[in-house]
Formats: sequence, C-alpha cells, structure tokens
Amino acid sequence: MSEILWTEKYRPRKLDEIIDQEEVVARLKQFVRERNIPHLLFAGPPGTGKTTAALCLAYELYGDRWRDNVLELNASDERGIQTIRARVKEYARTVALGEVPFKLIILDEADNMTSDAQQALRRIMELYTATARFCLIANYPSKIIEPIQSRCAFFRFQPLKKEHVIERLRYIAQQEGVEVTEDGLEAIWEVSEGDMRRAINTLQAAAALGRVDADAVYRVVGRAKPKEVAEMLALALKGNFLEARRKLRELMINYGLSGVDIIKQVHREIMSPRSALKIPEDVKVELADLAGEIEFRMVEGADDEIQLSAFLAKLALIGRRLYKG
Amino acid sequence: MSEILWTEKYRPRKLDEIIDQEEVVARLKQFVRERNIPHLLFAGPPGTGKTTAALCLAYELYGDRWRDNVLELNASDERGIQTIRARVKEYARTVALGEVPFKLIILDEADNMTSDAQQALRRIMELYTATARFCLIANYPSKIIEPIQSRCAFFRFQPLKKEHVIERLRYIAQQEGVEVTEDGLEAIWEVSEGDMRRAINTLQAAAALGRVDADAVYRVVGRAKPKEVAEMLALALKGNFLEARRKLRELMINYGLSGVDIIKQVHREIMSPRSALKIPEDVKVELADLAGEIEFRMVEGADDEIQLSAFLAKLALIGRRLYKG
Amino acid sequence: MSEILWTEKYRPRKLDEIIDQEEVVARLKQFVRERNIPHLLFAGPPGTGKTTAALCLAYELYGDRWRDNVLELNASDERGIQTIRARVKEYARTVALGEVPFKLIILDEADNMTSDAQQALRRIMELYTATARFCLIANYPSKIIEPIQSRCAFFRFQPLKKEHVIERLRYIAQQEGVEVTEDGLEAIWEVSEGDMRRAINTLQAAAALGRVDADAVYRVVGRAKPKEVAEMLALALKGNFLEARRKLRELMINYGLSGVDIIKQVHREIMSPRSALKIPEDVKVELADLAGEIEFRMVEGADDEIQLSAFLAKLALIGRRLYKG
Amino acid sequence: MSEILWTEKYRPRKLDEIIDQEEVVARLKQFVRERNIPHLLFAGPPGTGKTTAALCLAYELYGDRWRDNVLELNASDERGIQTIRARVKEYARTVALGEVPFKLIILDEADNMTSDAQQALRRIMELYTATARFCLIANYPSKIIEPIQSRCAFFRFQPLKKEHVIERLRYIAQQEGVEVTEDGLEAIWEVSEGDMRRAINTLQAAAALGRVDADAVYRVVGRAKPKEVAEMLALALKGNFLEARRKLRELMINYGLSGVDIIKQVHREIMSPRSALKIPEDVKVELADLAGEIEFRMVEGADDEIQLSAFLAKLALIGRRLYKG
Amino acid sequence: MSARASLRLPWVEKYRPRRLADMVGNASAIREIVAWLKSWEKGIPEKRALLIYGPPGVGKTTLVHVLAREFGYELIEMNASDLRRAEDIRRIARAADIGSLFGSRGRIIFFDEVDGMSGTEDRGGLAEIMEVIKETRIPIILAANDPWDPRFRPLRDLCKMVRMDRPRPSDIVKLLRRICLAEGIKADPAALRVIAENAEGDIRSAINDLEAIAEGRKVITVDDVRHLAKRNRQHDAFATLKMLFSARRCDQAKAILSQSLLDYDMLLQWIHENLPYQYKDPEELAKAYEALSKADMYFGRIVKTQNWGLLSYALEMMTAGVAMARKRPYRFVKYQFPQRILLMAKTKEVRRLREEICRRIASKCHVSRKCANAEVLPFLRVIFEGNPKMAAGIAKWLDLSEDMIRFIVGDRRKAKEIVKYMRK
Repeated sequence: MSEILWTEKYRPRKLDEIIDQEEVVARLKQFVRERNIPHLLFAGPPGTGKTTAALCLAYELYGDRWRDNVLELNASDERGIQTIRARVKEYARTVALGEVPFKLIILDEADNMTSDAQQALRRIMELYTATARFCLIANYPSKIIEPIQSRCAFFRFQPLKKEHVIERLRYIAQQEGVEVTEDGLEAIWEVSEGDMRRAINTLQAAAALGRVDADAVYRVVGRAKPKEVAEMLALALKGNFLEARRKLRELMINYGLSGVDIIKQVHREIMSPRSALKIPEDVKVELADLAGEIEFRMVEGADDEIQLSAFLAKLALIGRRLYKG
Repeated sequence: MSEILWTEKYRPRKLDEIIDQEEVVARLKQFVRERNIPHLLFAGPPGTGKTTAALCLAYELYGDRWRDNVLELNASDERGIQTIRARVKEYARTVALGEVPFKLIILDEADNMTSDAQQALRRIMELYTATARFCLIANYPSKIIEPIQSRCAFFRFQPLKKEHVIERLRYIAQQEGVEVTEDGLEAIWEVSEGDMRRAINTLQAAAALGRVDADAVYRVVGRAKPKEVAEMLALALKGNFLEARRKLRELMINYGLSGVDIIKQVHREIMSPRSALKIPEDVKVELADLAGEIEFRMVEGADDEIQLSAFLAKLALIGRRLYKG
Repeated sequence: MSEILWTEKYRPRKLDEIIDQEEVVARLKQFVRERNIPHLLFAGPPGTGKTTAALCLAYELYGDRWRDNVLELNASDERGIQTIRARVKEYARTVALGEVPFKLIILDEADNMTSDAQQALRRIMELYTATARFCLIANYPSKIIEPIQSRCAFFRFQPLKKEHVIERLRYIAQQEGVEVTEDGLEAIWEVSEGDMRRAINTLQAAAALGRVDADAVYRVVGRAKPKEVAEMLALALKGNFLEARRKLRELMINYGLSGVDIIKQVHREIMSPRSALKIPEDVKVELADLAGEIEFRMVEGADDEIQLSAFLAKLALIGRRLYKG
Repeated sequence: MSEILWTEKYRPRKLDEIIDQEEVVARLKQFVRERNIPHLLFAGPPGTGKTTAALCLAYELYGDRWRDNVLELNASDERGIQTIRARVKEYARTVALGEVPFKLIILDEADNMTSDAQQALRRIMELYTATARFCLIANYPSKIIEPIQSRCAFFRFQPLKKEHVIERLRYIAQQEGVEVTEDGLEAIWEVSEGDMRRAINTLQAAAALGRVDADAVYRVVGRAKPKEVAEMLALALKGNFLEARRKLRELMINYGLSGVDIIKQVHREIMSPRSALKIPEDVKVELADLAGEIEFRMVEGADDEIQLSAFLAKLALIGRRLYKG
Repeated sequence: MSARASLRLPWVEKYRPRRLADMVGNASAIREIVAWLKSWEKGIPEKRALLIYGPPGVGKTTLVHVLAREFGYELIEMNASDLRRAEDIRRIARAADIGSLFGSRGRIIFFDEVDGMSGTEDRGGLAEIMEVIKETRIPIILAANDPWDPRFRPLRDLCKMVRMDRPRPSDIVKLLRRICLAEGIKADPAALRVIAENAEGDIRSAINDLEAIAEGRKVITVDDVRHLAKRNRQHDAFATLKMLFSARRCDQAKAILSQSLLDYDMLLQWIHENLPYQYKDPEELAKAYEALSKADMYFGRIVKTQNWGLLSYALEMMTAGVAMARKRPYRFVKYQFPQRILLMAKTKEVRRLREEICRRIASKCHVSRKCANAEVLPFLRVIFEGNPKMAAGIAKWLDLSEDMIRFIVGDRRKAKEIVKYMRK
C-alpha cells in the first residue's frame, strides 16, 4: 500500500479519465483544442470531479508550465473579496507564459461568497478578462448571482453512478493490494453519498485497519465523527448542564468545529434511528425545530458558544419534562 | 439550430408584432405617426415586451438610423447616477440625426435606482428635455418617484396569455427544427410564469439537450420535477422523516438546488391545484405559514440542510395529527 | 396642460398665501418688517410648506434681488460638508446686495447630515454670522444637534387640513382644465397623507391619464383599490385560503405591486376606520403584529410570494379560530 | 441672550468651581501646589467635568502661559499612530516654558484611539517624562490598553447630583435673563441624564423658544413628554389598540418624531423605574426585547408605521395575557 | 541630574531599579536571562535572541536596562514610539554593526514592545527583525506582553523565551516601604498592602498610586487609600456578578453597567460562565440563557449593521434579562473566572497546530481548510491510530512535524512509532 492520500494519488490527470461527466469533458476538450476558453462555472454535488476537471483542463492547456499559469483560490479560505482582489491583481499583472495567451484562476466554493462580494468579483472578472480566465466552482449554482452566471459558460456535473464509483474503488483497492468485500464496497457507497472523495478516504482509512468489509467501514465512520455530540446531548437531557457545556467546549475548541457543524451533527444524532438517546418521536421533532431556531440565532448573533449553551439549557428543561414528568 | 440567443433572433421588429399589448401598441403607433413623443414610462411584469416595445418604437421612429439616435442604459448596471449623468450628457450634446428632432434614451430597470438617484435623474430629464426623450422601464411603477411619474406618459404592460406564449414557443421550435412535446410546453409555461424572455431562454437551453419534454425543461432550469417534491412532502407527512430527508438530499444534490430553491418549489407544490398531493386545505394553510418562516431564516443565511430538516420534522408532526389523530 | 411641474407653478410667492401655518407666518412677517432675522430652523412633516416659506421669506426680504442674495443647498445632494463649506465660503465672502445687510442660505434636508457634518456646519454658522443667515429645513428636528438648535429660532409646521388641501387641488384642476371627481380628490388625500407636494404631483400624474377619479389615482401611485384588498383579506379570514391567494396574485400582477406595497396597503386597510371589513379589534391586533413580521421578512429579501402566502395562511388560521371555534 | 455657546461661556476656569468631584479636585489641587503631576487618566460618564478639570489644572499650573505649555488633542484631531510618533513625540521632547518644568498633553476621548496609536504612546510617556506629562480622558477606561493604565494615576469622575446640576442651570438662566419653570428644570435633568454639557445645551436651545418649561424642553430635544408616551403604552396594554395607535400618530406628527425616536422613548419609558405604568419587572424585559426587535426592523428599512403598529399590537397581546389571563 | 529635575521626576522613574539587586520578584527568570547573556562571552549561543514576555509593569524594560548597565553593554533600543518598518530595523542593525566579528562587542539591540508593531505602519518590520536575528553576532533582546499571536510563531522559534510573572503583593509592599522611607513618609503597612493588592502585580501602577496618594502628605493611613480607584478586574467581577444576580428590579441589574470596570464583552463572558452556578433550577437557567441568547443576537446585529443604537437592548437583555430569570431567593455562590478564556489561552498551541495541519492538507488536496478539517482530518485520525506505517508515509507527504503527528493520533507513544517509520 502506498502512503500518500489516495484521493490525490488517484486523482485523474487527464480530462478523459474523469468519470461520468461525458458531456462536460467533451466540451472542455473542445476548448483545449481551440486553445481558448471563456469564463467557466462548474456546478454540481461535492465529490463529482469539479476541481479535478479544472485541474485537468489546466494540465492539458498549459502542459508542464501549468503551475506558472494557474492560480488556485478557495473562497471560504480567503478573507473577503479584498484579499481575492489583491491576489488576482498581483497574479494577473504578469503575462501568461507559453502559447496560451491567458492565465487560469480557479475559484473554489464560489457560492460561499456573499452577493456583495460576488458583485465585486464580477467587476474583477471584467477587469482582467484580457489576461485571465476564471473557473468558478460551486455546489449550488443558484447562489451565484445572475450577472456572473451570464458571463460564464455553465457546466453541470452529474451525480456519479454507483457502479462507476464502486468500479473505481475496486481498481484502487487492487492497485494498493487491499482486500475488499462486496458488502464493504456497498457500505462505502452508502456512507459516502455519491461523494468520490469521501468514498476514497473511507476506503483508505478502512484499509489502514486491515480487510475492508462492511464492519470495518462502519467502524471507520463511527471513529471519524466525534462521539462527544451524543454524550453532550445525553448529559443535557439528563439535566447535567455543566458537564454538557464542558463537552460543548471540547467540541468547539479541541475539534475546531463551528457552531453550525455542531448543530448539524446534533440534528443527525437526534433524528438517527440508531441513536442511543431513545427520544420519543414528538420530542425529536421539537428538538429538530429548536435546533433550527438556534442555528438561525447563530447566524444573527455573534457568539456560537452562548447560543449553543442556550440550546443545552432548553434541552435540560425538556429532559426534565421527559424523564421526571 | 442557430447559435445566437433566440430571444434576440425572434424579438419583434415592429410594434404590430408585439403580443397581447394592444392598447399600448395603439398609443405608441400614434406617437410614431406624429413623429413626437413625450417622456415614457413602461411598467409591467418581466418578459411582457417592455424593452421590445421601446426598441420597436425606435426602429419605427428612426428607421435605419436608429442606432445613431438611441442610447440604451441599464440602471442596475451603470454604476450610479454619476455614470448615467456623464453618459447622457455626452450623448445628448450632439444633435439628433434625421428627421426626428430628438434622441431616445432607454433606461431599463429604472425602479432599481435609489430615490436619491431618481431625484438626480429627474433633473437630468429636465435639463435635456429639448434634445432627448427618456423611456423608463420598470417592473414596479410604485418605486418610481412621483415627480418623474408626473412627467411621463404611463404605459402598463399586461401579463401574457398562456395560449399566446405557447403558440410563440411552438413557432420558434418549428423554425429551429426542434422537437417539443406538449408536456414540455406546459412545463416551460409553468416555470416561466408569463415571462416570454424566460420562456424562450428555457426553450433554447432545453433544446440544446435534444428533445424538449418536461424532464429536459426541469433539468435546464435547475428545478426538481414537481412529482419528486410531492413525493418528499408525502413521505414527511406520512411520518417517514428519514426517508423524506434522504429524498431532500437527493433533490439538493441531483439538481444542485439550494434551500431557498427547494422551499420555493415546496411552496409551489403546496399551492398547485394540479399537485399529486391530496392535502386538505387547512393543512396547506399550516404548511404555507411554516414555509414562510423557514424561507426567511434561510434568506438570513441560516444553513439550508438544518432548516429544511426542521421543516420536514414539523411536517411529520402535522402528518401524524392528520392521519393518526 | 402645461409641461412644467405644477408644484412649482402653483407654489405660493407670498407668505400670506401659505396654507395652515398662521403662527409661523405671523412670526416670519415680523422679521420681514424688521429687516432682520436670526438663524432659522423649520421643522415639520413633508409637504407642509417649509421650503415654500423659506423662499417666500426671501422674496419678501430681498424683492427682485432675491436671486443675488439667496443660496439654496440640499444637504443630501451636496457631497458632504466639504462642498457645503466651500460653497458657503465662496458665497458669504461677497457682500449682500441691497438694503438687507446679510444673505440667506437655505439648507434643505438638514436632518440628513451626519452629526459630524453638523458639528462642522455649526462652526460655519458661527464664522459667517455677520454676513449670512441660515435657514435649516428638517423633517425631524431631533436629528439636529443641540448646539445648532440653540443657535436657531425654531418654527414648527403643522400638518395640513384635509379641506384646505382639497380646496387647493380643486383650484389647480380648474386652472389646468382638468376634470376631477369627488372620489378622485378623496383618493388623492388618502394617498398623499397631508403632503401637499405629493398631492399635487399625484394630481398631475393622474391628469396625464385623462379624467382624475379614484381609479386613475390608485393607478398612478401603483396601489390597489382598497376594496380589492379588503376582498382578499375577507376571503382569507373566511378560511378560503386558495381563493385569497389567487386574488393576491391578481393584485400583484395587475397593479404591478411589490410585496411590500401590498403589505402596506393591507396594513392601511386593517387600520382604516372606513374599511368594509368588519374585523373585531382584537383580531386587528393580531393582524397588525403579523403584518410587521411579514413586512420585515420581505425587507430582508425574503420571497414576496412565499411570505404573502404565509401571511394569508395565518389569516386563515385566525379566521378559523374566530368563526368556527 | 449671548450668541456664544453657554457650555463654553460658563465652563469653570478654576478647579474649585468644578461640581461634585471633591475627591478628584482635592488631589489635583495638591498637584498644583507641589507643581508636580504624574501622568493622569480621567475616567467617567460624559459631561461630568473631565475635560474641564484637565483645562482648569492647566490654567492653575501654568497661569497665563498655559497656551504655550498645553497640547490638546481631541477626537476630531488626527491621532493615528503617525501623529503620535511624529507630532506628539516632537512636542513632548521640547522643553517647557516657564517655571513648571514639563508640558501637559491632554488627549481627550483617548478610548477612541486605535490600539496601535496607544502602543506608540506608552514608551513616549516614559522616555519624555522629564519634559512632558499626559492627561488621558476616557468614557470607557477599559478601552485604554493596560500598559498605559499602569503608567497613570487613575481618577474616576462621579455622576453629578441632580440638585447641583439644577442649581447650576438656574444660575445660568438667571445670568442670561431666561425664565425657567420648575418642571422645565426637571425635564432638562431627565433628558440630560447627568451630563452637564448636554443639560446646558438643552437649556440654551429651549431658551431660544422663549420661556423654558417642560414643553419647550421636550420640543427641542425632539421627544414626546414621558407622560404622553406612558399614556399610549397604557392604552395598548389595556387592549385599547386603536386608541393607542391614534395616540401614536399624534405623537409622531405633533413632535415630529421618527419611528426610531418613538421606539427609543418607549424603551426609556418601559425601563424607567419612575414610570407611571407599573409594569412587572419580568414583563419589562419582554417589552424591551420587543422594542429592540422593532427598532432593528426599522433600522433595516422596514416601514415605521407598520412596525410601530406591530409593536402596539404585541403590547395589546401581552396586556391581554397579563390583565385578563 | 540636577536636584530640581530629580525632584520633579515621577517616582516610577526616580526609583526605577539601577542594579539587579533592586529588581522585585522574578528571581529565577532573571537568573535564566543572566545566564543567557553571560553565555555570549563564550561565543554565539544557539538562540541568538531572547524574548522576555509577561504582563505590563513587571519590569521587563527595566530589567534590560539594568542588565546593560551591570554588564557594561551599550543598549540600542527601539520601541513602539519609533517607526519600525523594514528599513528602520535594518538601519538600527547597521548602526549596531551586528555582523562585525570584533568591533561590535559590548552592544545589545533591544526591541521593546514587539507586540505593539503596527500591521500597516510598520510593514515588513517583523520579518526584518527575524532576518537580523539570523545574522547577528551580538545579543538581541525582545520584550512583549503577548507573544502568542500567530504572526509571532516563526519569531518564537528563533528566540529563547523567558516569562516574567507578576510579583507577589508582599514583594511590592517591601518596595513601597523602601520608597516611603526614602521620601520620609510614614505609611501604615495595611495601607501599603491595599495599594499592593490593588495593583495586581503591576509594580509601576503600585508606585504611581502611592505617589498620587502621597502627594502633599507625610502620613498615609488606610483611610487615605479608601478612594483608590480600582484597576482590579477580578474582584470587580465578583462584586458585579453578585449585584447582578441579586437584583430584583431591572434598573438595579442595569446599574452594574456603569459601576463595573469590565468591558461588555468580558462581562458577557463572566455572566455566561456563571449562569449554571447561580441558576440550578432548569427553568431559571433556560430563561436566563434565553435572555443571553437574545443579547448575543443584538450584538451580532450591531456588528453586521454597525448600528450602535441597538447596544442598549443588548446590554439590557444581558443584565436585566438575566437577572429577571430568577424566581427563587438569591443565594451566594463562588463565581468562576470565564473558563473559556483560560481554555482558549491553554489551547492556543493546539488550535494553531490544527490550523497548520489543515493548511497543509488544503494545499495538497485542493480543498478549503474548513473542508480539510471536516472531511479529511477525521480519516487521517483513523489511519494514524490504526496504521503507523501508512501514517508515516502520509505524514512525510504532508510534511507534518512531530507535534502535528502527536496532535493527530493524540498519543505520544503512537506518535513516536510513526516518527520511527518516517526515519526509515
């Protein structure tokens, strides 16, 4: 077994190697042949090959000089449009190297930008259109503002087909000399929800533990998510607020989870039929509703910890009604 | 199939070709005969022919020289009133060419201007009244300040009739050699909500995929099929929360829909008289109430998945009361 | 009908012609007699004659030379205090022409200045007090900082009386040869809310369509007829949710109304003592609460249709409780 | 009545004239006697005499030469890090004129300085201690960085006593020949919240209207009389919603109040321990939260009237629960 | 120094220590620093720079001056009052002749208040300081209050770090007594104790307070220090919370805002921390947290809209809202310092490690750092715990340090094993 992350090792290097996006690939290859591309907008579910396609396009356009001609940015990492502007400005100042007369700027998670920031981005795109092309990547194209959409050639990435994902996993397992069972592959498909990156990561983690069967897969998934969420909820429901809050802090500080991350996991835990919490159905609904309310408050508010603590306090109240009433 | 935008290719060139706006057209033709027009204010829903009417007026007034005599501006594109002032100033300085003694300035989306900017616009209109006429185009005339309204002749554009839109679509499809099905045309009408531009754009986009049927239409506009949305709601109402949420995810992932997209479709489905869901009217009332709350939260930036899950959870509760109670 | 704005054409030229502000006028005439005025602060609702009074004062003080001695500025027009300082400086440098030893600087919308700008203004007022008097005009005197208030003589303008506004409108209509109906005048009063400028503008805009009746008035201000709004509300309250929603769409499309327009009208209808809806007061309370919530959501960018549906849904729920419970 | 600002005209010139800060004054006089002061930090609410004390200290230390030895920088002066490093450092370095061997640098509103600028200041305070002493003035001392706090002798200014403020106002009124009533003085105390500068400014502004009674005071600060606001609230709480709304419109029109003005006053009235309303304490919190929500909505651009109606409606609902439930 | 001038000098200057023996407290830190400075006599030590850090007023700057005097160095100082751009740093370094083999002996460069370097005005200064440290052949000393800002991380790696702590009140009392003696003042020891306690280990503020009180007096009693304004935050917080939680009316609860020295953020944290200690009843607790949640929403809206008019609502919900949640009689509890703040300080290093790991994953895997944390790191953890050999490969590929590996596996022994594989 090789010892780098398999998602990278097996990331396609050529457009032709991309799975399940025939139409997208055909159009992109046309661009490569013409040595000219418009601005691009890649949309589709996570793990369907959007970033890979952007990179492959870059390899095929620029060949060995791709590093000199491609700038990769991630909208959720860059602090605001100012930084993006500055980096693009600096980058686009110099002339493209090689035969292709423009550089490529890949902007991942573009749908995470506010609409104000997108307006600014649109102006940036206009400004550097002579020397650079943008490839915007988004999960939800409807969150990209109209004026940007209309400036871009639009590519929709399809969800991957089960058989192709499994085929790919089997190929990787074989290359790496890993033993996988059918139910192991099924389980990976199940937990990865069509996301190829998650599927390969799961495969690798399971393989690290030995044979990849369904058990191993569920074990990996169980270990990969913090168990503190369920513990926190149980403590709060039992009325032990202080301990619950301590768990909350652990999750936020030690795991680096944001308030929204935590609420998502809380939601999952509450609604899961496999949850150890044994909450009656109507209380589940109440909790889900509460979680929705608190999440909204976090968006409006300033301090996630306070909002989540308020949530736990409400839980304690519900717990009392539930267990003592 | 031609490459240019069909909305442009099939845009009427003569006032007489405009659909469904008899009264407006009659008044405009009167102006053409008199070779004199006041300032104009065109109001009405999107895609009812406002811009087209302005352009047709220009063709008929100026004939071949229309390009020399018409300035088209878009209030939400131009950066603020300063730019508009500058462009109008430069433009209105030179004398109109040809027999008509004034130029025409078409200002689209005028209701997007702040009222301060409109005040400034009013002064510009006064200043250049000798050499130029303005044609303001707006969706919401109530957002145009009164001093401007009182200077303009007012034209209200009516929503288009379904049969006329479909007839037009069928004509275009035939010209372009595109196969369309009846349910495809129905679906286009459904999603375009009386907006001709949107209808034609949808037709063209769907045609790019091949045969235009309902499936193709929903695919290109990035909407789930109403049937699938109904399925999700039915699952939730039957109390099957987990399945409903799985369906929700599928919709979000497969169609790349954001939360607000989904809730809009849910709303549409609830309200549709043709919905496959047989929901009693009083339950519809509750769902509409809920949808409003959830949509607001998501608009404020709350997390799509959490909020929609909370929505489905509530649905499950309502369903239980409904079917078991 | 003349081309210029009627608000200008029929603006009083003499203090004595000003309507409904007897006390203010009496004090101002005293100043004219004495040929000396302090700094002035005119406050009161829009369209009650503040600017008119300032101009009349100027005519009576300076007679034919008023143009040489009066500088009119608009605080929200001029770009910041720098411009004001520059213009005032240049203007106040030269000596007043004629018998009155000072010039008059009228500063409209002074309450729109930031408090920093007002601080600067205060210093300007001190500096040029020998050669110039300021007349500040404001809707909200509380937004004028105290140090300025303490330097000014304060004049409060009263809201105009209905009969006087209507009388004036009738006079103008007669002069312009416009046919107006009683219900047209009522409607103008209704929509202009005591603002004379708005009333006259509405008259002029409606006159452009022909005869001025209630219909024409509501059309030009982009409002639905109160009766139709009441109908929609009645339907919803009777539990006929889907019908109410159909009516809503009709209103939005036919009148080109935005969601906020609609909710404003709904609010007006609920509160109107003349409403055809016989809603008990305790229900009015609930509706008012709701209208506030819904209006806010739409202001924040939520979808008009979904939110108004939610509003009607709530109405139906209230109605159910009311009439069936 | 004189033209200049009374706050300046009646500002104490000697430490002994300062009101209500005996402890501070005693220690400062001690410094004057010794002709030696440490670095000073004056903290306390606005209008309690901090700046006055700093200036008096300067007069008494330097006598006629105070102008040569004092550098006063306040919030409107540039006090960024450059100024501190250049201008302040330069000033501190040069030798003092006269008997006192150091200069005094007064930094008003020092809590508004950036922390960069404060950092630059800390070592200057030490290095040039032989030639300069600093007096920092702050409303919120916690915004002064700790290393500077630790370099200063700390003086906390107490809120002024009602009787002393009123006594002072009466003295000024007498000097200026202004007629004031008892309720006028009470009203000034009420609106100025212990801030002497504000109290004197209000007196001067009200005096410009003639006799200073409660009416005049509330008029110039653009507030309704608390009694009237309380009346409106009482009406709403008693369930008399329409009457309350009538009162509201009256207040807005008569006093020229904006929606935010009103809600702020309502808020003040609700929370006032002296209010005639007798609202239970826990309900006060609920009402304050409501007021905050409504103010937020109006600030975001929602309609004043609709939102204030919604507020009164909520009040009526709460009142119903409270008094009938 | 002329008699007239020295008379005018504030006591903090007048009694600033001249010799090591005069220093108050921090004996072991001083020993460590002296040892480092002496090691220069034997050649260039491994760490060419010393970073002294600690709270204000504990004597960092003073110590450096005393050392220079005691060991006969010329001190070249730069502090926050100087422009400290890259070129300014370079100029000083050149003036000090840092690279010279012989002529430079006898100089120290002292960069004081390093954490006060301005991001905009002093552009490039920090990077240049690090360059200077790498090249220097003479001792460089830096001082800072808070060296834990992430931007100082590379600097910390270059420096020997020594912490100076707040001296105990008894040490400060000793110093104050010495000053009183020198000034001919009779002071009640209890009064000095109050001053010392109040200063919370800040020697400079203790001396300042003493001087302000002693001005014109020859005798100091406990009565005289009664009005000493409190800088003391901790005690203030306890009193503030007691007032808040025992309030029975809204205005009483709101009154704490004008009486507490805590700023609003801090006060919010104190209240948040202590709610569950004060309110044991779930109903009271939930109600109080509801109010706090509302307060936080107002704070959020203020930040987003910059509308400070909403502040009063935020403060009211945080005070009156919390206080009115109480249904039972007030009872005394021991209030806690906000644990979250301690926790954040304690976990600074851990959080930095996590961030750095995510940064490396992000750049190798073409994902955002957030995605790296949520989607990749959990799988890495499973791999690192279960398969040291594969872990070693990945660690090498991602260029992870040993601490990072330890952070991921959360186990020292397993980390060692992975490192062993890496060396193979």
